[in-house]
Amino acid sequence: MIKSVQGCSETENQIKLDLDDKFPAIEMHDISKSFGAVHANRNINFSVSKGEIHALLGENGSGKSTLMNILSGIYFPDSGVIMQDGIPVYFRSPKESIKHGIGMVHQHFMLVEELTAVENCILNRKSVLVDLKKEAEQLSKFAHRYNIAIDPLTKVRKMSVSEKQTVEILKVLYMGASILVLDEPTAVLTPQEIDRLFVILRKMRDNGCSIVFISHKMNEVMDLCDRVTVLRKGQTIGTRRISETTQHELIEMMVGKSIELSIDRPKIINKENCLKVRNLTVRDAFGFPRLNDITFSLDHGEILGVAGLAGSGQKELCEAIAGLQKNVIGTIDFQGTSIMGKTPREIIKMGISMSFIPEDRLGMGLVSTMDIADNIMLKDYAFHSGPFLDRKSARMKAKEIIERLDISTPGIHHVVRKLSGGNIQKVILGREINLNPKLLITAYAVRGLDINSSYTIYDLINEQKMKGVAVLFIGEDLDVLLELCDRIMVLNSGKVTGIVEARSSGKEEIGMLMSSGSSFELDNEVTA
Amino acid sequence: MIRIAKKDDLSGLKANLLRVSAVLLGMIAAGILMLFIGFDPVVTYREMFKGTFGSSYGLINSVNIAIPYLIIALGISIAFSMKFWNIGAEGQLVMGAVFATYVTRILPPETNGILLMVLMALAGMAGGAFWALIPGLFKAFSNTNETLFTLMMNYVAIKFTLYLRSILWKDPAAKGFPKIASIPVQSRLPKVFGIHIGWIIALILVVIVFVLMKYTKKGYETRVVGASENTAHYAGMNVKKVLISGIMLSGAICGLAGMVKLNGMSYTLSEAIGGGDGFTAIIVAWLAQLSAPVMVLVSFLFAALKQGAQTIELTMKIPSSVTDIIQGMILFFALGSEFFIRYRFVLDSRKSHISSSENKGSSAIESSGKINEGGDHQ
Amino acid sequence: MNDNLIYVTIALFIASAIRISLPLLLGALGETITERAGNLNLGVEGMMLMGASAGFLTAVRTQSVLLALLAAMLASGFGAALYGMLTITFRTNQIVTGLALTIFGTGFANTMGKASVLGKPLSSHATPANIKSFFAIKPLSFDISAIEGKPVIGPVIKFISTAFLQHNIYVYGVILLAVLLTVFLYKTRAGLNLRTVGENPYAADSAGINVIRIKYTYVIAGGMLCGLAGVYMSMVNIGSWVDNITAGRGWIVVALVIFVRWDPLKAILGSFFFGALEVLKFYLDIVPALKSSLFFNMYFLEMYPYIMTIIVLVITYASKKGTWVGPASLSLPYFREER
Amino acid sequence: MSWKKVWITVLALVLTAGLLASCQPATGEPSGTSSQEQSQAQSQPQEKLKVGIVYISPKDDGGWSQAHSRGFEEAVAAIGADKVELNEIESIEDTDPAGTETAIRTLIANGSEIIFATSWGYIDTVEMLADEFPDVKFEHCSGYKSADNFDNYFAQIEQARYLTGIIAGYATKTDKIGYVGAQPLAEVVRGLNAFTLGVRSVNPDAEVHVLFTGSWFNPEQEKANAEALIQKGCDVMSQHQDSPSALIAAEEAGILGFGYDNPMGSFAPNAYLSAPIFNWGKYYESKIQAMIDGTWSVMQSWDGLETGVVELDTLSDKVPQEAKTKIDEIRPLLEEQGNAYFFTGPLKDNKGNDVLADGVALTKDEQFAMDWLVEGVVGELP
Repeated sequence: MIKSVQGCSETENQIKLDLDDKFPAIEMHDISKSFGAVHANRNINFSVSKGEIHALLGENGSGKSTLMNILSGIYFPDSGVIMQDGIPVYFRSPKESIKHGIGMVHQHFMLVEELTAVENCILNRKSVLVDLKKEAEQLSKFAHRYNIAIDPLTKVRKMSVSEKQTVEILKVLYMGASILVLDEPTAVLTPQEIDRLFVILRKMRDNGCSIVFISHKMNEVMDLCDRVTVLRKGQTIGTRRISETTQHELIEMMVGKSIELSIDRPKIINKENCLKVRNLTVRDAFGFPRLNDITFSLDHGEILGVAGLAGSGQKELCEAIAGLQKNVIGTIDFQGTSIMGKTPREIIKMGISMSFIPEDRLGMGLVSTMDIADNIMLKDYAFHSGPFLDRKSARMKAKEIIERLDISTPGIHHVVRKLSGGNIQKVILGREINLNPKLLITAYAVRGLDINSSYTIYDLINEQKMKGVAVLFIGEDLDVLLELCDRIMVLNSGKVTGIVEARSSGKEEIGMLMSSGSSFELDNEVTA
Repeated sequence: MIRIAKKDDLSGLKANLLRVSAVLLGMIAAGILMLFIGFDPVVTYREMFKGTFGSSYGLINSVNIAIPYLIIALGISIAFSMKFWNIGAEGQLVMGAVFATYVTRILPPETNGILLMVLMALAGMAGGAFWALIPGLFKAFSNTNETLFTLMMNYVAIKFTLYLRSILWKDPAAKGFPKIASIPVQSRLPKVFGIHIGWIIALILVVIVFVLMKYTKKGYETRVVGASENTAHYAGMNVKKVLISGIMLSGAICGLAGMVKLNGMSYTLSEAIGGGDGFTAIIVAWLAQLSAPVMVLVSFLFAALKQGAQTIELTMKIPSSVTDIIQGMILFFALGSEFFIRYRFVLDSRKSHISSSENKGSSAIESSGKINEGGDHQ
Repeated sequence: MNDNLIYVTIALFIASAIRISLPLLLGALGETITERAGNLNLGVEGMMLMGASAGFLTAVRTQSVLLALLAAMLASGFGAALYGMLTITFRTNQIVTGLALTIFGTGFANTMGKASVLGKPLSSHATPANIKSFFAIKPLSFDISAIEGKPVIGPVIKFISTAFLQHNIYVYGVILLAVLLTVFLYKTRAGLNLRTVGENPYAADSAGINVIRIKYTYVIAGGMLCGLAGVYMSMVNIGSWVDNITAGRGWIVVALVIFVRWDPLKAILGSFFFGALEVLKFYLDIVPALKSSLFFNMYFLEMYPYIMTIIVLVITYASKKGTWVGPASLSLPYFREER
Repeated sequence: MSWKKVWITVLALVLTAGLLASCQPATGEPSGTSSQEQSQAQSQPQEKLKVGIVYISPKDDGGWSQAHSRGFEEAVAAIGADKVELNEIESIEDTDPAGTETAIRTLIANGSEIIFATSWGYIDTVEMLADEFPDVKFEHCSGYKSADNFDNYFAQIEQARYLTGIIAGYATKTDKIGYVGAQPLAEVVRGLNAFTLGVRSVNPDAEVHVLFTGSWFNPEQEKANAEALIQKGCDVMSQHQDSPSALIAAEEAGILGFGYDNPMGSFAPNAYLSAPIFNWGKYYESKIQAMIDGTWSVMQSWDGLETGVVELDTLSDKVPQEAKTKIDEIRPLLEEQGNAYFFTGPLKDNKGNDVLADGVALTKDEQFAMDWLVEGVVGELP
């Protein structure tokens, strides 16, 4: 079974594509993997042919990365079989995976910053000595075949993000990969850089490589790929040929079929302005704009939904309002006063409450090693007088929240880490609501929750709305957004592509706004 | 082939039993090593036990040794709970003693004893806090590696004290012997039950640190910062401020240990005043999982080992270095046991592989045979 | 004081700094490769002691240089292997494990030092004569009496000869080792792999490098070099066995590795510099102004290695973002599935 | 397998092992002298006098502590191992009062009735504990304090040093003699001055170059100091340290050297001349016997060559003949006059000041407070 896998570049004869998958390069059958209580993959089936670009489409957290980490030998599946050329193979380490010609370009680059590009590319070679100059020449020559131009003797640390990615791709190719997995490669690139990347990828396909292209950007998938497999919540939804599917169908597969929700949507007449955001721009550590000149306003008693594919700037928006972002330009007025430059604590004290459920549900907003009661007081512990913690009221609040949100836990002193995901989220949201905020920002509040729990949370949010609280609701599920919110703001790559009235809009319209490459104004009111 | 996999954490009781078993296993392993060297481990352990618990002197001595361990471990635990790896306790202790000595040098020798003690304690805490603040500031503002920084600070403090003893503060009355004049007699810590009141100070500190970490805002912030800086930011904490004040507090307690050693046992400052307690205490704090009450137990255990070491040196002519071997072995096992609380070894999961794929069509079943044949290729 | 004496004194000063710094250099080389693999081993003192005692005992018993060096490497390698097993496989905290190794190593060495060899306690033996004479061979020493008297060239040759050519083969061997390690680190595949593991074990792993094996290899090899440093102290620099013979040298080694920023080539100069600070006090006679200065008293001189290390540390971290601050994965455990 | 099973198994194993081990008779270990002593101690449980001893360095350090240890062994041999038991704790830094106190308390806890503290720096701790334990007798070596149950003792090692000075004076060719000193305090200064006077009595041109290590026992520093002195041109090496390192340095450099405390010929067969040595056996025997007899008293003993507590080691064949002759001539005078033979005026210090008028001898107190270097010493007190 040991066979030398040739780098795709060396394949002389281009293999004619067969989209019916008669020549699968890799098949993954019934792959399951869980991390503690989180089921990242549940019986996933997936296969990729020789000489195709196969998109793996799905929202963040749908299990794409986990699946590909299994393929590249980083994770070991709990169950399932991987077959190469019809023979089951085992990857206990990336080393074995590479030997089988599988190379992965990770979202967080697997590059050694302190080394030069060429050093990064020759890590798995066998020779005793390293002649960098010679190696660099060879690498340049190799890169030339894919029209890649890099300076092999530059340290990776000094490169731009796109250059780093190029090195990462080159590294994997140079190591002899014929099956290439790219984990959201375009997330960090500018449109021009994306175009250049696509040229390279197509060239690779033409040379006979198989490429798995992980993304959640519809237009890219339509543009580049031959086939697409959609994942949702750790399960395979289906595989389509690009030529035989539509963007519509794919979006539906990604976000789920429409379901009858019937969420109450009371309308509040008394419209007093709560939040005004003008020309807000947020840049990341590399100077890349994550939020680009966005403007909107939010009234008391209103729910403003924020729609958009993951990573479109939702997190930055939340953090900018909560005072957690650096490099913020623009103005944010809360009830008429600017909150720019205020400390997070001052902002909390003013009545702005923010909760953000990250993918792992534990990274932010909770201290996983502490119990529920201790987590409940995270935001307001400082507002009681005296040096001591007010555990008594925290305990009471905890009990109240557990009861109200129906959190299943042995007690208020249960360590948060040991709760299930849904219950963890309820703790966070319960805490935020308990602060009696005037502005409630909640992101992905129902991420991973079952229907019943989700409804509890919708009811809670509506309850807040009725009390006159302004709610900024960042969600994934378009149906929910359409039924719950008063208005919906659509973000796309850090820009507002539209703000629509939820009552008079449809999924298609929002879906288009979410995935379109360029932003366009709608006739609907765009509040400034 | 063996893999390592995470498992659900053991319950508190099971985890503690595992830890206790690890200590016992460490003793057995050290015993086997002793057999090789040519000492009877059973007799050795028995004599060590007798040396510590066999007489009130032995007990008193053990408590004397345990006092600085406990106080320093308490101080370290505060820094460690913020993931600030303060291994500079030895230096902070020495600087505490230096500052405390300085008080006796500027005040008239007949100053009231209690006043002296209070001032010396305050000075000691200031000294320790100052010595911890230096790496603390650099950690907070330029993220300088505190492990290496605090380690170096130890030796700066020790060499500086050596200089004080040999030249600047050399006592002219000591007939040329380079020593610093002893602290005034009235500033010696009084004794209760035959042990200087350092033990009371230590126990009060246990309560204070326990309450501080568990029931005050300060301690809460410290723990949150240690668990996740992101979350701390999110909750509106000033992470730098929390970090720096926590580090200073940690140093202050270590500095107080210096004052207690000075006023309780040494009565004169020398560079040997730390005597390595600052390093032992790191291990004490770590093994106690940073829990203040558990530290009482662990520090006494370590003190008992040390006291036992001197006893076997006397009665059995066994070099006291043998206890270092025992201590090291126990540490190795205790440290290793934490792994088994969080992880488990898994034999290659081929079996589960096959069984789970049995009901998924014939191809998987057919392939299972091949897996066994070809699974080992590398 | 006449000029002639001054330059001879300076030459002698250099020579003795080189001699005393040798164990520092050896230890630093060992700790460098250990830390380059991402493992901060604070057990250097313990490992040096283990090597010092086991090696000296073997030297006395077998009268063989080779066996003594081998024994030293085995003993300290054993200590390093224990540390490696705990930190690499069991993922214990590297700092605490290193301290534990220091305790264990000290106990191991001092207990072994109580052993009775050839009817006498180990401490009443001096290094056997044949081993001593082996280390007395000065391979680069040559007779300069013919040119010594000549103007200009004579004193220069004398200076070079006195300062640099009067050392034993081991000294040159270790300096050569430092050079070779530099070549190894920067010019060979294995060195590249080592640096990769220390910087980013995940990247190394994904490139097919066996991270665990590399970590074990260099932790143990590093420990062995520390053992060689220890046995050099007992067998050559001191020439007898006493408890705690390394007297804190292990901690200076830890400082030195940071001071030279994990570079074997710089370690040659760095260790010489630290050694020079240590012997400087004997040579201050020629500059009376310094001798009476507060900052050149022996206690301050002993303090400087640590202060300078701190300064290097501070400058490195304070300089602009992207400056290399040592192996990026230093003191972090590695677990493939835990990210 | 569940964890419950694992730990129950482990625990059971541990308990069984512990039980089995504790049933086993304690005398089972045949290896090593230590366990033989152990079993001997157990087979004869009758009352023995327990003598507690604290050493600054390992008792087999080849120097100071070994000299004491040798003395105690001789005393035990003379009195009988059935009457005396030695309780020894070694490697207690005398700059660490807390460690010293713990050690001495352990000795007392273990039943020691008399404590010998064999280093200068223990002085304050011993004074304090003597006050706290009036029933325990304390003997402190090389200090000056005393009380009802607290004696100090030392020996006039300077006399032997003076004789080694004579040897050095004859043996040197460069007229530069090295001297590695420990702490710059009276005990060391006294020895250095006596040595220098010995040198200058036969070789008025010779200089004694001194370097202090600042500690009693630091082999590496000692050797480094010696090497520095050798590089300065010294061709004879003397020392006041607790280890043979300076002598080893002399051996390696191919020059001559002296030991101290103990016969040290084995460390340097080619360099060794002789050594001023202590024979504490007689003194320890008398004091321990006095304890058994109940006649212990404070004596502040300070004897010299005449009692043999201080001795010059057998002269090696490297010692020049004229030195041997001279020593035979001087020795009776030393035995008769003690330190006064050389510590009598006129004496100048090495800065050219007159410190002692003609014919005046230094008193014991003056000798115990000596803080000046005699003419001929190159170096200064830090």
